[in-house]
Amino acid sequence: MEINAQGIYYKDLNDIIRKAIRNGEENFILRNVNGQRYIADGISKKISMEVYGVPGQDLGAFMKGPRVVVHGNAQDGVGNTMDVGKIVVEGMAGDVVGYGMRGGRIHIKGDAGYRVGIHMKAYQDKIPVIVIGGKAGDFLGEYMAGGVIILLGMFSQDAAKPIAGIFMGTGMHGGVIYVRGEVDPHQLGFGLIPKELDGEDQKNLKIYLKEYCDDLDIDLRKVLSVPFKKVVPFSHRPYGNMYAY
Amino acid sequence: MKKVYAREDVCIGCRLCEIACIVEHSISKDIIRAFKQEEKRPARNVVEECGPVSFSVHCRHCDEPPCVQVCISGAIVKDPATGIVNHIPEKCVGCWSCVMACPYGVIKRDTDRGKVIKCDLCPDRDLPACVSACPNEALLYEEK
Amino acid sequence: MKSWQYQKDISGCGLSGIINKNGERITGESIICSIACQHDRGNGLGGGFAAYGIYPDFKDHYALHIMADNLDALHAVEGFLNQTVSVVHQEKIPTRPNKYITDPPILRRYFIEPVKEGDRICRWPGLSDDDYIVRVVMNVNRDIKGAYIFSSGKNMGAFKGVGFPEDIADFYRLDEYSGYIWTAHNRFPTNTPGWWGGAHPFTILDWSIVHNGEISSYGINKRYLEMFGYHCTLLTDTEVVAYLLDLIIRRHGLPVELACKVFAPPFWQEIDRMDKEAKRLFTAIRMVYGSGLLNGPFAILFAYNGGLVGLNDRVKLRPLVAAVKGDTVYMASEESAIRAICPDPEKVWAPKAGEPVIVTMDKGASTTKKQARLSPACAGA
Amino acid sequence: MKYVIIGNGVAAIGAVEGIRQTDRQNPITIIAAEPYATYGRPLIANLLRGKIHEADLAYRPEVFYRDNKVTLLLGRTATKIDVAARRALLEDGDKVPYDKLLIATGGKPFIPPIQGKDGPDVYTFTTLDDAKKLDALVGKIKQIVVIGGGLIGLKAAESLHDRGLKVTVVELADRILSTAFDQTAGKIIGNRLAEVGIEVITESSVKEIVRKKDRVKGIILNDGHNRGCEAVVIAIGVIPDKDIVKGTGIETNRGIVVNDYLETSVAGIYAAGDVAEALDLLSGERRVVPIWPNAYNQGQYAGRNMAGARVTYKGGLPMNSIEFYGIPTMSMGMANPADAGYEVITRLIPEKNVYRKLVLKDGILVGAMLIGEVERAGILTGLIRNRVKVNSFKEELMKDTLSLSSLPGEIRAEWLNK
Amino acid sequence: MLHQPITKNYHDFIIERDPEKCIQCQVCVRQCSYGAHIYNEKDERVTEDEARCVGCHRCEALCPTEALTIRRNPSEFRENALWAPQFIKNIYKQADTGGVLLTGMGNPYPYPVYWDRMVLDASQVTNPSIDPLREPMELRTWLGSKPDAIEVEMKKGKPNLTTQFLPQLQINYPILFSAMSYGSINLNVHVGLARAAEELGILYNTGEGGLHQSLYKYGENTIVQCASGRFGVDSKYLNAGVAIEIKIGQGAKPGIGGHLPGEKIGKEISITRMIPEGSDAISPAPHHDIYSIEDLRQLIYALKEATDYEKPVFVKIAAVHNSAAIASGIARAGADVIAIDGFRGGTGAAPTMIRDNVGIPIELALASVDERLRQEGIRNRVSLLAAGGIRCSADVVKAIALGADAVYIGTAALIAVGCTVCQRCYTGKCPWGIATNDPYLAKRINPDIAHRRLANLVRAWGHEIQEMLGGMGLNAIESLRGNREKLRGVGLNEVELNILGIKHAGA
Repeated sequence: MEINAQGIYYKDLNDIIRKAIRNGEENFILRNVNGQRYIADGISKKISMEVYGVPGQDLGAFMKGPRVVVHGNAQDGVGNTMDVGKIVVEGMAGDVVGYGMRGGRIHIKGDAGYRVGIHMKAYQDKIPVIVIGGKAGDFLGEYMAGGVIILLGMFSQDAAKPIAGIFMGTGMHGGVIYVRGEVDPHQLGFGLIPKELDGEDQKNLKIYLKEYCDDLDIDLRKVLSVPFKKVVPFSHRPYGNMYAY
Repeated sequence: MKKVYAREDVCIGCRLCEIACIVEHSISKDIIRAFKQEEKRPARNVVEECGPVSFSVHCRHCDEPPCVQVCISGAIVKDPATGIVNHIPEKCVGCWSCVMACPYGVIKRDTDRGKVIKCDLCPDRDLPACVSACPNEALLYEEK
Repeated sequence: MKSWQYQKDISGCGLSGIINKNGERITGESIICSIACQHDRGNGLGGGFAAYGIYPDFKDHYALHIMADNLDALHAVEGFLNQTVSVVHQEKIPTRPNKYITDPPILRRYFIEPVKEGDRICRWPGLSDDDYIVRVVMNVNRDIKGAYIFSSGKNMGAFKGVGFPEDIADFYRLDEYSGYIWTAHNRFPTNTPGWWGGAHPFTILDWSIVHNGEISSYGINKRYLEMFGYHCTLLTDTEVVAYLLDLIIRRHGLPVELACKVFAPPFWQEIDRMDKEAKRLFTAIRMVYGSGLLNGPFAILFAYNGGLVGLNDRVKLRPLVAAVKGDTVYMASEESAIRAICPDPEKVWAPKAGEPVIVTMDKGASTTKKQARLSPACAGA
Repeated sequence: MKYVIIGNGVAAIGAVEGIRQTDRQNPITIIAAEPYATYGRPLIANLLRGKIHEADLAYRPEVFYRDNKVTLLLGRTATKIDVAARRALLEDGDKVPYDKLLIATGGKPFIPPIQGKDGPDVYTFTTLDDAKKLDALVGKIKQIVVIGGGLIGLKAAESLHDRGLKVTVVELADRILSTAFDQTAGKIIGNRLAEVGIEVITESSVKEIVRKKDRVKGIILNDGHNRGCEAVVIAIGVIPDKDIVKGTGIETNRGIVVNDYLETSVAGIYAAGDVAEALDLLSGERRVVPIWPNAYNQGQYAGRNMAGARVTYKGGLPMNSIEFYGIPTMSMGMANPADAGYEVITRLIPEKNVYRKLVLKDGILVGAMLIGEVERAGILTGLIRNRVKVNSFKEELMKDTLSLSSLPGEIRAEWLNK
Repeated sequence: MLHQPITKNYHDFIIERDPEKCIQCQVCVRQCSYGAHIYNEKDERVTEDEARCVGCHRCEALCPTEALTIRRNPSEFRENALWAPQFIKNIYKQADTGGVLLTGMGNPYPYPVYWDRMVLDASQVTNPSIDPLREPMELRTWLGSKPDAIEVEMKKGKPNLTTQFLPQLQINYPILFSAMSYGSINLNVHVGLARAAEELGILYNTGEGGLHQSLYKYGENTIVQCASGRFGVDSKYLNAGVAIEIKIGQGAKPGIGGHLPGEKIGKEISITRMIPEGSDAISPAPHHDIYSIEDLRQLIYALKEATDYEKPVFVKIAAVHNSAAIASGIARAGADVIAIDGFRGGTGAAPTMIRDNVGIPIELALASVDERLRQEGIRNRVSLLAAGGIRCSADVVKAIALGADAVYIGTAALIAVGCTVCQRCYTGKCPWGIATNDPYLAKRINPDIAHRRLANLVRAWGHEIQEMLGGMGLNAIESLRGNREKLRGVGLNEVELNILGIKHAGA
């Protein structure tokens, strides 16, 4: 189903989509999207959606199944608390991507904003993964409790900028952040240090990146041509000693 | 090896180290039972007080322990692995040679039993009882 | 009321701003379209605009926009103005009826010059023109009940009220104005509804400010400004930003980029890593202007005749997106608000926390160019 | 590298422990004339007295020899050393090759030429076998005479008395324990022994052991007095048992002369214990001081040197601790100064059997004797050993509350931080 | 003697000893410096003389079997709203001795504690609270006189600062250890304070007793005090720290000098104070070179001259009725920092009547001083320290919101190292080893433990301050300073609200 979203208020647009899904529609193409919020929000079916334009806030929030491809930039709150499914952004993404994400994949080709992957967490067999092809802002993976963030720094529009902002992984108590190339330790949150990858890391990284490269038509070999560093929590209870009982 | 070192400058002369030692080496390991129901044994350290000066003396577990050298019954042996100078009461005949030899005067006569008594660094504990009992960290258990 | 009893109002919002560095004037339709695209960031309790280059005929006079609850208040203002300044021209601010805009106050504008020393009566001798006008504004706003000067710069004006911004624009007939800088604000206030003065932008002289977020440091920002003669009477936190701009840039002479560093200074850990000179400078800024730090989430756009500046708080708790196309620079809370009026920008980016986007007018740009550019079709609303 | 030790006393144990500090691998052979693993030799008195059993005598646990890779040749006597071939020759003709050899044969009882000494019913008291023989007498005889009021003699007397025999001790000197004690001390202990019923005759010697049908019936003292008895224990003292070095060229004097590393005049051969004439700490001379701690210490230093460590033996300090019927006694160092060039301080409380004596030379403590009160006596030993100047606080040392707090702060700090 | 003096009958505490638990170990006997526990050799039993008990709880704390409980003596006078027991007991004491009543620590009377009448704000929805565990939360504070504005010139396209600053002190927490002299407390406590200050990146204050030789190495974290007695003050001392504090007054005893009796002037104190052993150390009530505000300026600049203008000069005053005007004068006299000490501030010794009746609460003094300095537009010219009865991190936050740059803690610091506020510091027999120089008692303070506990305390408060700041949506302490919006009064009347410059809760 193809929808021209131009001038359609977000609520009306999402109504159309929900109705179509109820009627068995599984494939959507949305054209001329500009700022409509909550696209694919809370949808629990394995639908496919192609978005042309700039979707608004909370794209794919709480979603549990769909595959959404954005042919352009996305705004803030992509994949908020999402559970299952995939969001591919061919351009840049805004702040707070994948907040509290419990599963699924978010693949961003370009830069991402602040607090990406904040408090994402793995649960049971679900391992959320965010791959950022460009650079990230401050607080990447802040109080991350599980899952994987991969930061490539390759497709940024700002060559001069460091690969990530400051306070990366602050309060992290689970999960792992892989960074292509080097991380300056001063960018990391308290108690964290960049570490070398082990065999298991290499294996998983390759699996995640293969899928990412396939989605975005990127040469995997080129991505893997530079060694990665990882950031993992120094403790599962990094603040355990802070309290007086 | 780790030994108990006493800090004279902050020893407050409370003698809780002695009490802890007695409790630790009692049968019940319960302070009130140890003092009220069991036969009282001396502590294995010596707290000395002289005016404002006070400090606790503990077996140094010497490298060349005079007590081991003089012991006629083989009741005092230095464990080559741990460095601890151990006393085996069953073998002690109460000749007091070790009392005579110990330059720290820290081997005591338990005259009721006719045997000596000495510090064993509390084999059942990570930290000797005296050290953990000291309220002012005047006893340090460390390698120097 | 004791000065400390003034209470700030708090609000979350959407912003948009446009500047043409070359001075080409843009009609109001563009900014209206852009802010309307962010309709859902507001709640209909406040909308407002600032426009620069709109009064070419009176460009050397201070344009006072005044709202008054009643004629008594208006007369009191006029009486005060007659005693303190000379009014060159005055008129109603043109409006058109809009069904969503109810209960507007009396709206007037006055083009004035301060009374120079040696002229008739000079209320406060020794002050510069700008300081003199600040004094006039502060006195009216503090002392005359029911009246409020909400714009006081030259060749610019603020237009604001209770309603969604697109309705406010319609009410003020902003489609009929054209300016080389526009800012707009869609407001979501939470505790003082229906107060026209509380809408953004806030202005003093030609400083105008629109703000998304909350200034948690308001209490000290206000007390700090009071030491320098500013009175924060408008029941909103954003007001302090306008006055801080006036104090720090105009009166203390700090460059705009350093003023931004007062509002969103680097963290000590960043300062500690700077070279010696920079460290000295930023330490000094934090020591001296600590009370001017804007703490809490904010994205602000502030404009003056010379440019437009966008700035985030130092941990980027509110969004801001910028884009460029040719001589025109756009800034908004959401990218879609830019794309709504500029679908194919040359560059789109999200500024870093605490790093201002400063766009100044090109040298030699004429701000009186008459040609108005057409706005593209508005896609969002 | 093969280590061989002749003798299985405390010096031998010291040597094994010394060797094993450095060398944990190479084999050690001990040639022991006695058929027993090393036992606490002084404990034979306790055994005889009935306070302990034979099993309690072991000086080291059973596993000691195995754990230390020691081959123990029990009941085998070495008779000769073939220096050139580097081997010890055994009585049974076996040859034990060595690279390093320790002679730790100890001492043997000195038997003076008393008439009637040869024959049955005359005993010595230095070995477990001696003790066993005496033990066998208990119940069979009623009276016994001990010749010699030294340590061994008195311990034998005490043990036999406790087992129900009537005991008479005959001592040549004017007091018992004449080497360690002075008259005051001797008197206190003498009185105590008399109190329990042991007869002590001083300033006297046995002229003859009277026999009838070869069996002992009594003794006659040199003043003509006599005592009836059924057995005699001769406990005059021990002399170094150095027979084995005959013909080796190893230098001997009273004992086998050793250098600061306990090595004899023949390289690779060491001597330690009661057989050796080693450094005496206080006098700085070499002499035989046949006491237990010296034997252990010398053995240990010899062992360390044998294994390649180059450690200097700092010298032994004479000391003895014995308790007589509830009165503990100790003497350390030069408790009985030879001449008047010493400062002597004493304190006597006769009614409590308490006596304390300090001997100073140039302000340095060189000897001490403690009767009755012995708590923390080791502090004095330490002061003697470390040659501490004690003039300024000697009064403190005289108190029964002897403590380290009597010591000046600096000395104490160093003392305690070891 | 069958008869007991009435003072003995009406003693303050009773000592309960559980015979089931007491093992006669005599730890209590050895620990009680007042002799309240007695070992009876004949009976081999520990007994007590309760009249001697000061309620310090040392014995209770050290008793290995928890056999001891110290309780308030329930023996009560007939109820009388006017003649409360302490008045009666005080009269007994004075009738016995004819002396001035002496006491220690701060004012214990139930005057309103305004900290407890003010509540703090927190963010909900309209702005996010900030998580201080993970996001930056800056407490760094600079003390010193600041200009109103800075000047920059552009050099090679980069702004360059041209303004010259007066000396500034960087502190990592808005908490300093207040002046407590060597003499009033012992060297072990000073060592603990100095080391903790060093570790924390804050400052401690020597008090007026000079600076012990062994503490010169902590100069980077030391404020040296210059009080009326000028003990131990020479040019080396003045240059030893990073700041100099002129003590005009102390919250616990405004208008009163100090007196360390000669028997407490032992060798080390004598050397440190630069006075003979055994002679009284008397601090006059006023500085006799300061009889007026212009004299204060004279001393401030004398000190600045002596230290080459490198050290900020603090002036500490007791909070009194006219503090606001006095503070304005002090600011204009050239002080870099003004410390105001409220009447709940502690002391080693003070006449009871003074401590309990002279001075005003710090909250009111602080609010009025900050407001006055702002009204006069000179708030930037000085930093403000609040002192006197700061008990917890919330008090610190409230003080800063009222306008303080930082606070001084004294009593809280001593409590951290063991003080139980028994108020008998003046006896020199402090059983906790704090307010005493008796070598037997002083070693009860292990400087290592004192250091650790003090550092822990300030760090813990730091965390809590960060939590509260974060809750208010602030991530830098300067946004709290003077931010009275963050405070609301509870149960305060209009006058009090006015002085504090805050609204009532709910408004």
